[in-house]
Amino acid sequence: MSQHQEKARIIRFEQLSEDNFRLTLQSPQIAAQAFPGQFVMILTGKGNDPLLRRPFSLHQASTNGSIQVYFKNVGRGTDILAHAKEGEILDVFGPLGRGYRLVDEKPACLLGGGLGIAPLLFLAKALAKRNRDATSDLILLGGRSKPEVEPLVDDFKQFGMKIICATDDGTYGEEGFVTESLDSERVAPGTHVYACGPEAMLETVHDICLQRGFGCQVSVESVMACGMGACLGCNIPASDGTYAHVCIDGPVFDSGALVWKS
Amino acid sequence: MSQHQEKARIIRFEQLSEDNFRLTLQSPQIAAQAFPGQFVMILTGKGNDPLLRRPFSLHQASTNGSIQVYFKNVGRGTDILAHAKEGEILDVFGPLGRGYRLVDEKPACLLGGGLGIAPLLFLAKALAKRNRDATSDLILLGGRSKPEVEPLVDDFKQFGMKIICATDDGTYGEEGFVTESLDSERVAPGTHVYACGPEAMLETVHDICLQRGFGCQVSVESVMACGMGACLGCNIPASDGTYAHVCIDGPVFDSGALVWKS
Amino acid sequence: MEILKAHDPYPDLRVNIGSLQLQNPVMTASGTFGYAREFENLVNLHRLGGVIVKGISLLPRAGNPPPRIVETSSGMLNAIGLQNVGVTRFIKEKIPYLRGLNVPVVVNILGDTIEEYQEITKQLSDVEGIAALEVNISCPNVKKGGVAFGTVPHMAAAVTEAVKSVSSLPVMVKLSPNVSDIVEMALSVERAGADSLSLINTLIGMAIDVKTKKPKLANVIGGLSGPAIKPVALRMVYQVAQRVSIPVIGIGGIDNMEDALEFLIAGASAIQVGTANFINPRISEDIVDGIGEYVKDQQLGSVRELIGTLEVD
Amino acid sequence: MEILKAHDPYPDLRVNIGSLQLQNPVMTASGTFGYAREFENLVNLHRLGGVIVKGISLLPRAGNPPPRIVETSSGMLNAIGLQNVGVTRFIKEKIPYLRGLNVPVVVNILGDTIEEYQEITKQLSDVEGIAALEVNISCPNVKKGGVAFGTVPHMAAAVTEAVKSVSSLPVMVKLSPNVSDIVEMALSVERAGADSLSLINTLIGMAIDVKTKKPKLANVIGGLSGPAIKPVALRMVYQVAQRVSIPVIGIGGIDNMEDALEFLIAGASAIQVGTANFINPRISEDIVDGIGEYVKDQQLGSVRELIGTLEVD
Ligand SMILES: Cc1cc2nc3c(=O)[nH]c(=O)nc-3n(C[C@H](O)[C@H](O)[C@H](O)COP(=O)(O)OP(=O)(O)OC[C@H]3O[C@@H](n4cnc5c(N)ncnc54)[C@H](O)[C@@H]3O)c2cc1C
Ligand SMILES: Cc1cc2nc3c(=O)[nH]c(=O)nc-3n(C[C@H](O)[C@H](O)[C@H](O)COP(=O)(O)OP(=O)(O)OC[C@H]3O[C@@H](n4cnc5c(N)ncnc54)[C@H](O)[C@@H]3O)c2cc1C
Ligand SMILES: Cc1cc2nc3c(=O)[nH]c(=O)nc-3n(C[C@H](O)[C@H](O)[C@H](O)COP(=O)(O)O)c2cc1C
Ligand SMILES: Cc1cc2nc3c(=O)[nH]c(=O)nc-3n(C[C@H](O)[C@H](O)[C@H](O)COP(=O)(O)O)c2cc1C
Ligand code: FES
Ligand code: FES
Repeated sequence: MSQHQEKARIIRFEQLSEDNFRLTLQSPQIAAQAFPGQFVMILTGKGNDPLLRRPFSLHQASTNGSIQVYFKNVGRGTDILAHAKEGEILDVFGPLGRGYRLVDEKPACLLGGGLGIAPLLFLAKALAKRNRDATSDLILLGGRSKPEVEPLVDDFKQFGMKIICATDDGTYGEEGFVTESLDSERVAPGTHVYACGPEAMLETVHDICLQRGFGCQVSVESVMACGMGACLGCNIPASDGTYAHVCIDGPVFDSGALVWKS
Repeated sequence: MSQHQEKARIIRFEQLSEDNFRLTLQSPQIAAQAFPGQFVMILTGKGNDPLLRRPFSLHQASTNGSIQVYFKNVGRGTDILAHAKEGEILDVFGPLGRGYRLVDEKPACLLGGGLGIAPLLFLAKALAKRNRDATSDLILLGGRSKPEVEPLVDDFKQFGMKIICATDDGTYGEEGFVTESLDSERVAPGTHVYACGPEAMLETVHDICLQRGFGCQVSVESVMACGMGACLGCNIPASDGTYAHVCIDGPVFDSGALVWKS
Repeated sequence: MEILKAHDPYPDLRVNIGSLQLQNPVMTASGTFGYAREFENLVNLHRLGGVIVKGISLLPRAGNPPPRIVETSSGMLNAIGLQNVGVTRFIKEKIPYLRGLNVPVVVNILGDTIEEYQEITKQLSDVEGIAALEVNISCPNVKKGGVAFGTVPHMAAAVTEAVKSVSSLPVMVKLSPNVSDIVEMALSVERAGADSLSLINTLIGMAIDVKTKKPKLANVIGGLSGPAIKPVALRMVYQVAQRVSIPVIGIGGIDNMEDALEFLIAGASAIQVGTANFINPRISEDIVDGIGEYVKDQQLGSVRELIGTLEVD
Repeated sequence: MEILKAHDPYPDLRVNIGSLQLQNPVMTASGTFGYAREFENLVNLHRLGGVIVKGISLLPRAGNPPPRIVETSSGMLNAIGLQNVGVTRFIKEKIPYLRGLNVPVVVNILGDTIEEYQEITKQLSDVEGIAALEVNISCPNVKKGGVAFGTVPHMAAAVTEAVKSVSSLPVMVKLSPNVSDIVEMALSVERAGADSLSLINTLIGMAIDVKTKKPKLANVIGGLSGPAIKPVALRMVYQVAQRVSIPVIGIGGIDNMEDALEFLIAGASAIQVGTANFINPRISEDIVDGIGEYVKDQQLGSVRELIGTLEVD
């Protein structure tokens, strides 16, 4: 597995909701190596503000040489990206980290909360390509409100898996947390869960999976300087008492390998 | 004389040549107070890069509440301005400094080199409004090459003064330095010179004026942090042995008040 | 109107620097706000917590030749060379205007010898309209071969004692960050009788023009200020505030309301805004407003409840 | 191919750090380039002047809890806590790869006691593939109550002597900028036998999350690096280079070719690129190219003609 640093042209700019955006980048070398759950480091600005690159999950990587990132405008770096224009060039490197391990023999449940939906599209595509029994597969998409979920649903439909959506305020799909579905008979016994989302959600997912005997992989975040194992800045406590580093040991971990707060 | 800090909307963006730009800003409070030769401090970026404001001469200030700056893309700050869009808001304060003193009783020679042309348009307008004998007035505009001079000439024509242009490479107007005209019989005896341009040019202007007995005011530059006399960073040696400060004692000085290198 | 607003019981932004009472914790740093008048058109000066004027010496100083300033990444270097009108002209020309402001005026003083510090203090002590002195000890001690007063604890203490002994004005000693042990400096100055400490002054830095191979400052070296130095300033304020019992005033790279809050949480009783005044002349007033909103939002009884509240596990 | 290119007679970028010969003056700073292998896909490692690996201690260290890094204005704070695999595993797991690089590998070492420094030096001294040691003295001396070796001249000298006495490898001592007098530190270490000096390590800083009122680093304080600190680094390199006779290596905020040239002009014989590796992994190689172009453009006989050429009026 090798990484590449590319000057990637923005070939499509989409504003999916007030704060959420999607960029499609021409980045053939990264696209060719990418695996679901991996991420890229993007230089958002021209000067020193902000100084560091920003990590983004690969939302898509296409055989035509393009990659996508789906992001929310939360601060200086993402604000610059939210004002980018088609045709502009971004300095990107990747793919980085360990992505999702595909467990072909188990029913899959892809569970994303908020921006955690980002890596799941790429994952769904990869799973759909495998020669496996997909009848019990399930996609659970959650968010605070309609704009966090609705704009992405169509893209997931192409894979023919069952999709259940939920929003905290009930403005789209079911009302409530998406994790409630995970804790119901909708999810087949023996399912393997692939989750991404806020830490509190992942902790709930981990607990439910533990209870129900589901295998569970989670994609987690941490602040990052280098994204490639050089700065050692992205550590998180691992259940074996050592530290894992999100950028090289993750961002996807077996949920049992991590220490959960409560 | 009072200063104002305004959120000024860019109402017109003009690219006059490859590197030279002109912004028209809706800035009624500054426009109402402005005088030719004064300048404004513009915040070019959103974040900390670059950190400090950039000083720009008032190229125009209109009774309709707009001001203009004419600038060259030479670095980070001006590069950001060169990529600004109509409708965007710039944080500007001014008007700052001492402008040109209008010497009504003498023939006027406005002499600008390169970006030094910037303040002269506003000055020409102010002179044209005075009730004075303008028959011997003269405008001398110089630059390295055509794109530095030609795009501005039309604007100067409205005042009916005689205009002579020169470029170092002869691509527009006469070939040679614009200061050569100053040293010729084209300039009426007893003329008062109002100059702005690179330091070396201003020194030549000063020398010629001294020789020919012309009064001479020059607008000079210096690095600036505050633009309003607070940081004391913009000093230049004055001929009385003290330091003058470009932002409050200038940027326009009687050329005899300054120390010239050679 | 504005003065009434400042005395509004809520939000209560008042802080005390020993005997010095401020209507809010936002002051302007020496050398970055001139003699306040420069800003009168752009800032409602009456809203400020206090104004610290440009450093004053016994005799007028012409300062360094140009160039005196250069921009750096998120910062700037200055080598003004302490240009100022001298204490006599300061009293005659600047004090009358400053006296008219409804905010405490703190006079920043400097000298090359202890005697100079003492003499200038004497001349300022009976002048009406001065709320306190801020002693800039980052100057080289000419008698001791140019080692800065601010880097040797006993020298800093000596200046502090000398100033205190000839004046009853509150004395704020301004610490230099260019030291191995800021706490040692602070303790030494506290023991010598300082009423409060302000920190940090600028870090010493340099820049080179690679085209000419000359320093970008005529003085070769200069003082680094601005957002670049904020982490160093905050660390020093935190370390000092934990160890001294006199009030600490935080300075260094404060650019917005959140920066100011960081310093208060770290233990500063007040803050000074420096370089940011150049970038946004209105910034001090904006920070006063911002802190007011914050105190309201957080339903604090007063801004004083914030001071030194850092939670360390 | 690339190696041939590096040995091209022109432009001549070779520099000497005492007995250590570098094909060009661009090294990568400790802790910012891992063990080099992390960058092999993105950088042609053979083009570098040298690689300094992450600091190694006698025993493995787990480092600090998260969060360990926080971005600041034009800089970053880190409190990695010197996480490393320890010298034994380093020799076993990392050296074989590093040995395969055609560039000098410098091992950055650290300890809590002089004995630790000495022991690790011994273990590294006979290992093939190590070109030099860089001694990080910014660590707290546990025997002396946690005062950093790097802030007290005689303690820095003691570490230097101890390391030198047990090894014939060239020893580069890396100075901390958190001192009152960097020249005094440099002279002390030079007298103690250091073969070269590298500076600066990080400035100590801090940041606070105003929402939680907690420090942004679990360790509370951390080391500030990046463009923000460049002016301080350059000033210290200039001051030190003027006073010592051993080679000086410049570090601190180097972000591009011009920054590197500034340090060379100030008197550094070589430079190290740190934080910038995170922002642009290819930056060191780009700087090598840039300096090459510059040497050609300026028609210099070699890059060595640049070193210490600052013109001060
Ligand atoms: C492996 C990985 C993959 C990621 N994938 C995505 C993705 O696909 N889409 C997406 O929108 N975001 C993703 N993130 C988060 C994204 O990196 C941050 O939102 C981004 O760095 C914020 O930068 P900023 O400059 O806009 O915000 P800043 O101005 O730096 O900070 C603004 C706010 O965002 C918070 N923040 C900053 N960095 C992070 C971070 N790394 N994680 C969480 N919060 C942060 C800050 O605490 C602050 O409150 C990912 C993060 C990691 C580590
Ligand atoms: C009173 C005054 C009025 C001015 N009026 C105009 C004007 O009307 N139009 C215009 O185009 N420019 C004008 N300038 C110059 C203008 O301020 C600079 O071009 C600008 O600050 C450069 O900013 P930057 O970030 O683009 O360049 P930087 O990235 O800061 O620097 C790029 C290059 O420009 C040089 N430079 C930086 N600042 C200045 C400066 N103040 N003067 C000269 N060179 C500088 C630097 O040395 C460097 O070589 C004026 C300057 C002053 C002091
Ligand atoms: C241009 C300039 C002039 C200064 N002059 C003085 C001075 O005369 N006396 C003093 O004690 N500090 C002086 N300072 C230091 C500031 O008061 C302040 O301590 C420092 O700039 C750090 O704060 P900042 O980062 O907010 O600017 C000066 C700073 C600047 C930028
Ligand atoms: C994440 C990180 C880890 C570091 N680890 C070490 C280290 O182990 N040993 C050391 O001597 N310096 C270490 N440093 C300091 C750098 O080598 C360098 O001296 C400093 O960052 C200044 O250079 P820069 O501004 O180019 O980053 C580290 C710096 C960073 C940012
Ligand atoms: S982000 Fe640098 S090691 Fe993970
Ligand atoms: S620019 Fe600050 S005093 Fe002139």
